[in-house]
Amino acid sequence: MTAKEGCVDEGTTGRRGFLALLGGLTAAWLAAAAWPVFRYLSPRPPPDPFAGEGKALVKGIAAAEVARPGQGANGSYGGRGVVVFRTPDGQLRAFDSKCTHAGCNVQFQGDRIYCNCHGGTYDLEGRNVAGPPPRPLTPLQVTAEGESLYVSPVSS
Amino acid sequence: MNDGNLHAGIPLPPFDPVGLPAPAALILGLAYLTFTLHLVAVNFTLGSVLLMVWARLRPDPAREDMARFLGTVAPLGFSYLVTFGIPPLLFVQLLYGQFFYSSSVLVGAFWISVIPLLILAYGALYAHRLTRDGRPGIQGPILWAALLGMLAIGFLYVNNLTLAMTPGRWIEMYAAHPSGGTLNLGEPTILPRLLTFLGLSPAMAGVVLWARGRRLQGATGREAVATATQSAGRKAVGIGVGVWVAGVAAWVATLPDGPRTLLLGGGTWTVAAAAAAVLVLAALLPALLASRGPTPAPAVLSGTALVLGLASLILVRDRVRMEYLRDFVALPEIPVHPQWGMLVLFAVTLVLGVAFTVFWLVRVVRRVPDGAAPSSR
Amino acid sequence: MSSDLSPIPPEAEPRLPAPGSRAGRAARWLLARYPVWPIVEHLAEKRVPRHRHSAWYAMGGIVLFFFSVQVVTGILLMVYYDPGQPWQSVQRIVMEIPYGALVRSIHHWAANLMILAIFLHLFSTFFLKAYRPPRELTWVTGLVLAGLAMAFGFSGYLLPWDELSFFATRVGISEIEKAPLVGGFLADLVRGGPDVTVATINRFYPLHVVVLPLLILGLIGAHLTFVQVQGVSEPDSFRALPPEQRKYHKFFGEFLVAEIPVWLALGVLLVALAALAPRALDPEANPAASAPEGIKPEWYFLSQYQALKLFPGSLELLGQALLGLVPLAMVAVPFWDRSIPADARGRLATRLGIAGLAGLVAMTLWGWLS
Amino acid sequence: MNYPVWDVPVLGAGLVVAIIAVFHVLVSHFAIGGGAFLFAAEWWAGRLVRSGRPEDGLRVRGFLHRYATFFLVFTTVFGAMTGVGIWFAIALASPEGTSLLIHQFVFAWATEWVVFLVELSLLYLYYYGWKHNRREDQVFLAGAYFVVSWFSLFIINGILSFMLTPGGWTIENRDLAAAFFNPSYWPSLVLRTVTMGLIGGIGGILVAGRMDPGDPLKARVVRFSAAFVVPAAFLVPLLFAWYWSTLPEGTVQMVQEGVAGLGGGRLTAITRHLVLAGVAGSAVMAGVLVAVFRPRVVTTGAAVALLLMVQMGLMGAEFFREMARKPYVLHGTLYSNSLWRRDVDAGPSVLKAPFLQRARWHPAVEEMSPEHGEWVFRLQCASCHTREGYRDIASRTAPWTPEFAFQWFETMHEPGVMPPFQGSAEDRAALAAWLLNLHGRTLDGRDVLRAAEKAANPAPPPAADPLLPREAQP
Repeated sequence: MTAKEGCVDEGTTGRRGFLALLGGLTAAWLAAAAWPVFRYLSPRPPPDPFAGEGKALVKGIAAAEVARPGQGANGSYGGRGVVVFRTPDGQLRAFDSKCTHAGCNVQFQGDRIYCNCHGGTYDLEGRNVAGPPPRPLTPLQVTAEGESLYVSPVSS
Repeated sequence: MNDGNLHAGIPLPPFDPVGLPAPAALILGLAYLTFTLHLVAVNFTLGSVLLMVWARLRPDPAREDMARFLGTVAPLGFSYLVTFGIPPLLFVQLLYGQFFYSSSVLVGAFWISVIPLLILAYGALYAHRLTRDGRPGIQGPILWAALLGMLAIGFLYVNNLTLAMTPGRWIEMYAAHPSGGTLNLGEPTILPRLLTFLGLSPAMAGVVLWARGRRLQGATGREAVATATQSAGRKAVGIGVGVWVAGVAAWVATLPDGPRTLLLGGGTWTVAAAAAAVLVLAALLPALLASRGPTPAPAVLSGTALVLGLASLILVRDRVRMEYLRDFVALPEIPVHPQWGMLVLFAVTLVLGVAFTVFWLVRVVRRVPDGAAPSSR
Repeated sequence: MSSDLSPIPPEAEPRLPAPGSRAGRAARWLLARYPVWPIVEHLAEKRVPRHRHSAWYAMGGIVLFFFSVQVVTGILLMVYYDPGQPWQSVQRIVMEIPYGALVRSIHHWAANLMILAIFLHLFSTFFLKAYRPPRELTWVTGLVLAGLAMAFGFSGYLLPWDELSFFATRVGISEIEKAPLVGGFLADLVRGGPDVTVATINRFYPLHVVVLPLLILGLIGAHLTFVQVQGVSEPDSFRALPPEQRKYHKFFGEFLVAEIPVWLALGVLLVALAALAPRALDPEANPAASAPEGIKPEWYFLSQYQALKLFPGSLELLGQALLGLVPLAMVAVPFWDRSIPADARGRLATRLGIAGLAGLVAMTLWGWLS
Repeated sequence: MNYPVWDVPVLGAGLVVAIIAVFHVLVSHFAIGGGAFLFAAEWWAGRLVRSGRPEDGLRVRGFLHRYATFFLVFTTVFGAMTGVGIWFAIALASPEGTSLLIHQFVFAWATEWVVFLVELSLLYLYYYGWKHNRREDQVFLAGAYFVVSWFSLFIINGILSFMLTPGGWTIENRDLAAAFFNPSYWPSLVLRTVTMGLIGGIGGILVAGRMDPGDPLKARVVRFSAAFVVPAAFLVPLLFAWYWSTLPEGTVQMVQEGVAGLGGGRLTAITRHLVLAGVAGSAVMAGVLVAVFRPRVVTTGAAVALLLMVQMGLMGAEFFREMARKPYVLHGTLYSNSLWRRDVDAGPSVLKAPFLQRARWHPAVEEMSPEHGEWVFRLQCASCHTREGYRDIASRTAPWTPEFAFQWFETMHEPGVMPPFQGSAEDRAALAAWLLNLHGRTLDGRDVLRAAEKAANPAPPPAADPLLPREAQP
């Protein structure tokens, strides 16, 4: 186009530069136009399980199942896993059962809380004492009301 | 006075809460001046189209030259007639909005069709100009489209503005046609009134042709065209004046008693009306008496008489409108909140703008050789 | 060391980018592994004749554009659509998901415009007589593609599970039911039972998002390959011209590039339509409720719907049979009207085509107004 | 309230205005941006001549004359006429609002008229003087035309932006300066100015589309025209952010809620039009890029497609600006249905007075008859809603019950997109009856009143929340 063109011309470099400029601007605009698609695809934040009266019902565990020391069970609250157990000295405890290592659900094993996936081990305080877990478990405030258990965030 | 409730059964809206930005008389004056210019442009453009139609009937070199000239200036005339139509419409809405807006809605469906008609007529004039060398075949239909379009617009204007002056008809019309699909056909003054506005159009275009013919006498080798152009122009002046006088007479005859006695009662306004007639008739004298000659002077004389005559008739018409509306509004009683600053700004812009334009007009026209139609190439 | 890399054909060398440049190296790397130069050359040769009717050549591309819009928006809708609770999930899309209403409306409008574009493509091909040998199969695959597009429309229409879609589907399937002998069985097969229920959705959904897409992609491939191999057909008027007066666009690089702005404009048009006339979601389908007033099939089924009304009662079967003949006749055309330039048959075909088009438009309008 | 309502079937008066305006916006912006283009191209041609390429200069001027012819006819015939058309249409759609604007701004308009007169004359002197004028005169005339025509924007922009953001103006103080240089005046002025440049350039590409692919000048012209798009591409986002910051928070909220939810597709119209403007903008960019990349294949079809993208983008932007005013025609002062805000502030004494006595534009009707309801609809709703067309009332009221409708009119203004209902319980009952009769019922106002009394608790059942148009209705 440049050579055979009988007209004056700032030369190819000028045109290349112009093309690059336009190309960049176009790319920016198209990116902006894709924003609705991004918003459409980006997921909504999950609901807060403690929304409302600040506590969540524990599903899958009846108070009776953790009545005696040494008893423990896995259940769920607001769609997340929880492990509830009664310590040898009779305290009722609850932790979010998601292992801090790879997200398996941990299990209460009398003297410890154990993760079957990679052998992550926590003591009954939820501290990570052996194996890969980098952090302690997330503790939860658990209260029994009649036959049903409720958990709420630990106020710290 | 501007409270609609005064008139039982007539839903006249109150005057706008903002009030007037300048004394009514001043606004009336501006409206009057610009409307006169508007009508001159209307008559010139419509006349040009009429004369082009006439020139097509039995084409000969002279008529083709006239048609070519008129065909070049008609689109310009049209765009100025629209442009000069804006301020009077603006000012009439300022003063008589209560009446104008109401009547416009009542005939809304037709009123809005003025816009497509404008585009049709204006577009047709350009199409006519741009196709004249390429496709002469379609020139006739295009011209007729322009002519009918312009006449329809004139009819719709008169229709709406007479309805604006007769609020008594409103409520029935609206109840029957809330979509505005109706016209104010019960009004006897419409056609005569249309003639008072448009009757002079052959004359207005005629004087221009006539002047051009006299200029052409200078150009060598075009004497035949020059002669034909002059006589055509002079005839057109005669015809226009005749139609107009008839129209005005019919208009006065069809007016309701109030306004009619105002015009025939022998007072100031009888004089004004008579003056209008006399001036327009005076335009005939140069057309009848003038001898051949290269100076456009007689045509200019005749044209001036026509414009002044038309101007005085518009003055009369303004007074007649007040007479129509005397029970509903008294302009002097409308609250005024003057915007002097804006008024000055407007005036200054007007003076500077016109001066600037005229300066360049002269500068450009000086380069155009005699007798050549202004052209784009 | 020996290698199985194939040499770059000499005739290719001058046409490739400079050996030094990145593009040049990439091109040679590929050509050494995939010796497709003859194909590349063939495609580069491909050209589109320039004449009064050239604009119609763009229709195919336009259909393809709308189809790709359908693929993208369709995938987006699948992200949130749930055949288990169809109406609720669509309501969630238009009510809760950001820009969900927009995506759904675009899917709706692109579907309709695609079918419209297919009609234009079909009739322009017909009247330019592009179906004549050697292009019979291009024509036939085109017809099947048109049928598939309609099937897309019919299956997708049910998925929102609102009043309109429910009754429209019920009526539509009942047409199948009227077919002799196998009708009832087929209808049950399609519905997954004696009536339209959520079970029907569980059949239409995979049909709409898996089966039909697979079929249509394959056929589009064939259709386009045929066109690429045989090149664009030239109307008789163009062939009649002396060679020096026959002007051409290059297909790639010229014709296609010039079409991009048109696609862009159509894309904007889709958003504009979605902005001005979003697709409404009617109340959830209630099999017990009375059908809403003025219910009608989508416009592209209206003509058949109206035509069948002409055959009341026992005649209905006849009507169906006649309607069934139409596609068969269309398939038959290229095997019957073969001569270039057009002969008596060709002219007759054109007249029949005009009659058919007029009938289609008339029936559709009639159905739309009645 | 004081004027008759122009009751346009199917379209509605508002859409009539929009149809004319959307087209006018394109042409009027072109009328100014094209001026800049003419000036720049004249200068370009002159530079070619001076730099010893007179033949190139002549060819550029050849193109320029094609551009000027298209420009002249397009802008004077369609631009000027549709401009008058908007004026006609708004006077029919909202006489009260038009009257107020004219009484407040008449001299601004008169001044703009002078500007327009000069602009027009300069264009004619430029075009009709083509053959005889000296080139430097042509350059000057083109430049002068551009400057003068830009001032017409300078003026009308004051009135346009005033309607959305009246700033310190009130119906009592009539403060012209505050009204004219209102909060959104400057951003929208600059925004429109850069948009004009863009449109002028697109016009250049359009005219170049008619040039023969073989003509070497074509590529140059296309690139020259495309350069006009760049400033807009850079500035429009920034300027819009500035403009956005000046909008009433009610508007901002409307747009945010419109992203999803509220109305699930109908009340989100304002947001959808904003998206439309953005998508169209990027499509235009892409189209121009293609044109610059392969200038020789820019056909008329491709160029027209480009122009249509611009048209639809402008449509989105202008619809956005218009809807941003909801429910007002003049923000904070006059509602879209010509109800004065001060009458609302005056309280029930005015607002709940029998409606047909305040609105005098109706024949005598029997109290609470369906006709009564229809006239309430016509005089109160028809300025925005049609029966079965654009923004139709039929589909929106499909799931309504008498007691619900009766109740809903009390609260319809609360979401802030509709004016409050004017009139007594009888008026509400009559309107409700007429609306339900659209769906095959045969009620009159008394039936509705009875139903309303029977419904002990008239709270709207969630089953039919009016804020959710029928998309959302279970």
